Amino acid sequence: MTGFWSRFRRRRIAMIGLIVVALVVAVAIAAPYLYPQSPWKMVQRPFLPPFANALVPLGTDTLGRNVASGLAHGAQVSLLIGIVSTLVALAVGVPIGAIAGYFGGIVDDVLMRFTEFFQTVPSFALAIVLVAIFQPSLTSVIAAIGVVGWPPVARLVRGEVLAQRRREYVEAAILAGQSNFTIITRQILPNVVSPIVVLASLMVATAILLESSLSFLGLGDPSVMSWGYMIGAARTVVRQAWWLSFFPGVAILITVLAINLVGEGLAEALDPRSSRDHH
Amino acid sequence: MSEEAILSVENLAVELPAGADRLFAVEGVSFEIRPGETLAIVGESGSGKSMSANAVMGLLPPGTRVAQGIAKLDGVDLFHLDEAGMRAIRGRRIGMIFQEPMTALDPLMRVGEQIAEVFEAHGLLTPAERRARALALLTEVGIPEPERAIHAYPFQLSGGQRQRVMIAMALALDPVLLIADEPTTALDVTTQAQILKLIKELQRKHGTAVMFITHDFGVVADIADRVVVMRQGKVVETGTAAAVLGDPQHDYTKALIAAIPTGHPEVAPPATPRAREIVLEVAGLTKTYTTSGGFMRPARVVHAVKSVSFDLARGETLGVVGESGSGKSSLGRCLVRLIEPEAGSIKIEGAETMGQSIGQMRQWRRRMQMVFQDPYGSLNPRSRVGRIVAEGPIAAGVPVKTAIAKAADLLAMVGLDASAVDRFPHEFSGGQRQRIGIARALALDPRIIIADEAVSALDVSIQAQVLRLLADLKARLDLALIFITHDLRVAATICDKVAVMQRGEIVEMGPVGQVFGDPQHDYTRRLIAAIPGRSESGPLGRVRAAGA
Amino acid sequence: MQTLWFLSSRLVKGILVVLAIVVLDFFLIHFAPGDPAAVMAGESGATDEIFLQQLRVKFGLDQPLMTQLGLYLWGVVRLDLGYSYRQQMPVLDLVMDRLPATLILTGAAFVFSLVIGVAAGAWAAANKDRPLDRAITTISLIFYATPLFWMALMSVLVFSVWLDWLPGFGFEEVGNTDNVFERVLDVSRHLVLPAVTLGLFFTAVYVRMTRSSMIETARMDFVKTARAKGLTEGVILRRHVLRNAVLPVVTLAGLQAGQMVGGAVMTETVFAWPGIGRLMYEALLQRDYNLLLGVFLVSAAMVVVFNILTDWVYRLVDPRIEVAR
Amino acid sequence: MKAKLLGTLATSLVLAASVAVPALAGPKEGGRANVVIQPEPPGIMTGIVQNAPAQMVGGNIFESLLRFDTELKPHPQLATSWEISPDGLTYTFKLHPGVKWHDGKPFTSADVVFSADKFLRETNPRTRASLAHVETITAPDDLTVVFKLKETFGPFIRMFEAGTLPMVPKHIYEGTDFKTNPANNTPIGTGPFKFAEWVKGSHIRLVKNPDYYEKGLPHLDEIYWHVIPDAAARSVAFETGKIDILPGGSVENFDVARLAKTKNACITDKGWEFFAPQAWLWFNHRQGVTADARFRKAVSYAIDRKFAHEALWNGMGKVSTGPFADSTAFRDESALVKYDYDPAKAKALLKEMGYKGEVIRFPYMPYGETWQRWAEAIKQNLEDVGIKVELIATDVAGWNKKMGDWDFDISTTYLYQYGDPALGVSRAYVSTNIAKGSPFNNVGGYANPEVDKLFAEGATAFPDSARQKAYSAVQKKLSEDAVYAWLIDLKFPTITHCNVKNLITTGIGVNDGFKEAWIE
Repeated sequence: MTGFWSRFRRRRIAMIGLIVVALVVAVAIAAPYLYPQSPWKMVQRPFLPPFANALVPLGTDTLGRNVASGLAHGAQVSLLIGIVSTLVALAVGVPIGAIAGYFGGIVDDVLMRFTEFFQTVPSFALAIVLVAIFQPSLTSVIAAIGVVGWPPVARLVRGEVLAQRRREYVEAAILAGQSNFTIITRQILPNVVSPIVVLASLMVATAILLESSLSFLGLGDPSVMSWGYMIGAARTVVRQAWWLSFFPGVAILITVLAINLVGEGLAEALDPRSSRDHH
Repeated sequence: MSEEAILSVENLAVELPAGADRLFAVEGVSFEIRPGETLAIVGESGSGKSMSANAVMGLLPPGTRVAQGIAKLDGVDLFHLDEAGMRAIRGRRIGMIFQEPMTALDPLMRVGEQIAEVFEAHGLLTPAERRARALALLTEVGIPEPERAIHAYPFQLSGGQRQRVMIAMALALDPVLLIADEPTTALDVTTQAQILKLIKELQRKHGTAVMFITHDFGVVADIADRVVVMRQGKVVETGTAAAVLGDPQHDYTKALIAAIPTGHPEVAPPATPRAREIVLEVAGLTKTYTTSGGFMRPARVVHAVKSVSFDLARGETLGVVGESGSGKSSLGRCLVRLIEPEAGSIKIEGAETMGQSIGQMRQWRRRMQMVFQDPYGSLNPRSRVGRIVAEGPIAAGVPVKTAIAKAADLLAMVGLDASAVDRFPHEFSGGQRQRIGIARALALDPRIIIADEAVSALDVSIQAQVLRLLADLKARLDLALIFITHDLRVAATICDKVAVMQRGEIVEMGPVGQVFGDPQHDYTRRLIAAIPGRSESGPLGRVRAAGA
Repeated sequence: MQTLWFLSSRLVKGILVVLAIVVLDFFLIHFAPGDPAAVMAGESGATDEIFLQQLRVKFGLDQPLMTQLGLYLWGVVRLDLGYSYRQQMPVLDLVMDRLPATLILTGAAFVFSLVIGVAAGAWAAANKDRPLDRAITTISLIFYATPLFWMALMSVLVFSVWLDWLPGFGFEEVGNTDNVFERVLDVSRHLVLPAVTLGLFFTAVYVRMTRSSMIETARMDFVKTARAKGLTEGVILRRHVLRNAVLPVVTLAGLQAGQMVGGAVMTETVFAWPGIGRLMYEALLQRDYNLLLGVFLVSAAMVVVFNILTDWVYRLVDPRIEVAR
Repeated sequence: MKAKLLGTLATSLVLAASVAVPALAGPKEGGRANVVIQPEPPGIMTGIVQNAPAQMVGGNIFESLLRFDTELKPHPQLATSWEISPDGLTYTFKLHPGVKWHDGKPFTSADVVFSADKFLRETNPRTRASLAHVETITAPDDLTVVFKLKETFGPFIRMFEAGTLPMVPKHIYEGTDFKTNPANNTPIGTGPFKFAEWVKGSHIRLVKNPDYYEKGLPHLDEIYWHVIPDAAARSVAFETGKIDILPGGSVENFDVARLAKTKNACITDKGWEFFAPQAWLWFNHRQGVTADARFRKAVSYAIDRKFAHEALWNGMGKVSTGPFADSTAFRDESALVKYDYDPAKAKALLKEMGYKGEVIRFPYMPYGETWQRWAEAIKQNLEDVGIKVELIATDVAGWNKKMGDWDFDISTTYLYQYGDPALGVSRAYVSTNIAKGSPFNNVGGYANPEVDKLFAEGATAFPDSARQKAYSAVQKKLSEDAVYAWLIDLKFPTITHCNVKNLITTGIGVNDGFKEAWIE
């Protein structure tokens, strides 16, 4: 683990990403203390430009709500949805991929057809349908992003498990009389964790993008302030109030960028090629 | 020493990137090669033999660099040439072939074009002439149907054919020096013999000097004029092949030569032959693979194991030999039912195991355990060694603590320190890992051990140690051993009986002396003939004859 | 023969996948709350139960679900995708009307992203760890992380509103000319912003993929062989590394086709591009079941066709596939 | 760009040539109007499709017997004159002679009888409801039609408007399935413009009817209705000059103020008098706290209508004070109990009734940005006085379903009042109009026999003074009960380039505005 950390730390750009992610997390956690009032609260006259009033440093929106407060509270939502939906995708994708890769044959065939099937449907369109059907809410958005997100996980896990499955330690475990479940969970999965972690980190970024797209189309939870919502709501006034779509857009861009940098840093630090340097 | 050396390397040092386990990959290495001569550079893995060759070619891996030394080719120091100068040398003055003929050819390009590229790289000939030369070269290296082969993609050729293409490419411009980096290691023994023969022939015909890098003293004996022995980046001994093999001066060389399997049984048969107590009886075992064609396309059937029958008694060692694809590994996996055979009978201690449920099978598997080939892949990198060894007993219901304590004992038995229990596999060397694998196989107190190429991935000195351990354990624990290997010398060293497999079938089976001494089947004879270093006229043969 | 076999087997597979998708979607969408009859009736601003019932009977909405599904499937087999309640037109006509626009948009975005992506990725790989590589990698990462709709919004603002270089919405200036050449020019001008916006994300994906694939391939043995022949780095890069490295990118590009149709929903909405992406969003909001299913079907079929084409290209580039199958 | 430049050059040459002729003071003939249509209508046969965009386009193709000006006074259209018998039961219309359908067939009284008695009775529920008062429709001769009523029905004359009672050709529809008749896609009317083409997702084109019976009309050669689904894109289109006319509701309210200030932009809120849309907040009277009048009053006090009127509606329209919209007949300001913005009163009322923080479900109307923003603002207003609100996002279908199933506590809505309380107001209040499945009847479930009786009186009383009495009483009762929270009497501004002249001339605005319009 220390080896991993020192390898990760060596990549400056990944460290910058990590620091930015840490900042976003800090803002998300601090949001209720920074802006104890609801971000929906109309606090000033509408369309106040940024840097004009110290109390609303980033200006106000169409209803006179504080943009800075919205950004801070939006960070919470974006991160929450990004992380939870990724967990949902992992919860679906990892078992399917592991079972397909481990058992192979007809089980693999069936599961992979099933996965392909989900991949053939344009995923964004599917997400729209799911959210619309279950009515926009935090739960339905998370579920929809998770549901469209799992096929790549399943494919990755299947591939990795398949590769591990061919290694002799798995045969040794079978000969030792271990059950399939034990072999998958105790022997194989720990060896597949690195690529899953890398993929998961990138999926968090993708999920944040997807959530913002859904909110932009008006398919977000109407009770939670999110960055995508802010841009969607500002779309029609983009010309008289550029800051309303600009700041949340930049917030998404920076967060997603930073998570990607961390993901890449993880990928390199966890790369078997670089971790094999002790022999 | 009358002739002028075409390549002379002096005091070469190659620096490794920071953080590696040593400062220099190669240090203070000097050697020279004269026209028409074959210089073998021998050493175990990590000895720096390939690094030296790559340094000469200017193809060192990224991060490493020549720190010191000169390499004079025709009086020009290669280490001081610029990139363009070096490019003019590569392919034209020095040709090179590599270990893996599969990956060394561009998979997307027809082999004819790949050969023609050599001429193109040096701006020679017209495209039509290049094609003609490529065809001539393919004919010269003995590829069947060269007119067709020229249009083939690498994947359509066999390993041996691919290596021939590589040789054709390397020799296309009649270089003065050919560097061959373990060119036969990935090949079957019969193919290896053919390739070695081809290199020799071409060398004679073109007068090329060959720098031959290998770990196999048998190959050295067959091909080398002079030998450089390397160890951990340094040259330990240099001399003519006859001198080095026949009268090694350095302890390391001596040890290496001593470790070569002699091809004679080392374990004396029990003084008093006792009644054979059959532990395993196999009859008509069959496994075929059908590549599904789908409708409209005929399915392809491969016989991995075809009506194999044999029996095995307590204390006996059965060697299963054959080239890759002969089905010997499939046989081993069928026996422990990692692969489900489709027909036949497997009786362990008289009880039929075929057709039994998975639960029942678990019981039988404890009687028959396996030692695997890959010292890296056969141990879970994320498990501690103690746990790896104890897994079988734990799965069988033994309390974890007890099982781990027993694992420590087993590890001691295979010659490892008790502290090994808490360490991870990557902290061990290849030989040590194989010992861990053996300890694991023993953990369930089996009657039968199947060793599948258990020493193939090991350096020769380590190989000898592991073989000795296996033989020792077998005798001590009164085990039956099935030893699967492609190396006939190894088989001859350790086995009582040997079965020769070809295309899934046992073509010949009998006591080792009988099979190897008086082979009946044509295939067996071919295999034996192809063993490197076997020829009685070679230096090793002479040594062996004298010593044995 | 091989080719014929390949095509027909892939086609059969593809059709099965598409049909399965239709069935799934059918149940998914019918699971949604909302009565299409109420939507239709709602448009008139006032309505009564008699009227609603009339509408339900008219469009078979009073039938059991399985019957509706059966009728629909039977229709699909006869290339009849049903009737859009809301638009009062056969679904197939509506979708086919809109399909060309989407094909033009996604096709342009696809070509743009693949060409630029592979070129830039290869360029970056050739200059690995130099400033140029860093610049390309950084820019592509930024595009990768930018929300598509935001990029669309900002590009309209900058290039259409502020700079007035390009039209910011629509397919063409309607009714301006009958001259084919002028029309093509006009459509192309309208195409630039949406296609580039849609393509940029995928460009970024291909840049990253090409770059890493190139670097990976450069480590392969056959590259060393090529060096041992005395080939120059440029030739090695183009002839050996790039060709091999492009294979996984092609595979990825095929898989991304589905994503691109999804992205088109966003792009078409912002740029008022009259394609099926927009049609789909409208249909969904109006609960126009048949239309929605039709768009789903067609876009899934598009993805399947894309996948088959990719495999086809892959077979052309990689000789190993032909025999291995 | 070049092609456009060349085109412009060519046009300006032509213009230069015509400048020599002295400019006329009257309307300029010819030219094309580029108009936005949003959303793309499902069809433009207004006898079948009644949604707003369909009416906007179809209003130029189909006509009714009368037109109504911005004061809602009737004017001749297909009827040259009309007569109401003193008992208010017989309506006799004289038709315009020499009127031809777009396919050349003559328009006669038989078409009127067919349209009213057969076609619209089947296809248009709103028309069907009004026609329930009709006993017989007869055609004594080719140019005379007589409607005989069963009882007096005050607003009956207002039916003869293009959107409610469009004339459809008998010779095309008789004996066919009206809904699937192929002519629905190539509509045939009597109006000043003829259908030319419809490229789905792109545009609808109408061309001048050269045989139009009103001499000298229309002035324009053609009308292009452009489908531009994105609101921001519609604004850009107007600014770049591609679009001349933005009908009400086609750009987001936030953009209206900005667009109004751009060069050559003219804005009007006229043309909505007939529809008189009113926005209010539904209360579900059936259950929970919303069944309590004190709670409803508290909500009515808590909502800052003035803020919404200014921030969301650019000050267009008027803040509502009661159930009758500003331009609806029989509105009586003096009868109303008024609820001004007063959070303190709201809090006091909540305290009095013992509101314990029950969460109010608010599936707001999903009709675009403004409505969502408004819902957010209302939620904030309510939370400021301590009411807990859960916003529920839906799409149009889901919302219709929720409202139709009465699955809500409060919700925003707006309905047209069609100038007369009997046509557009009573439907949301009378208990006979409580039925599951529709989002447009008495969704709140308010049931009061006294109110039912007063509305019934108001509809059938004769003459108008008798109606006024009943309606004043109703207004008093409804506002006392705070039945719903009336928000704003909406006006949707029409934005045009100022060289578009004479566009809005009647109470239904753009819906039949192109007949007399010209472009300078």
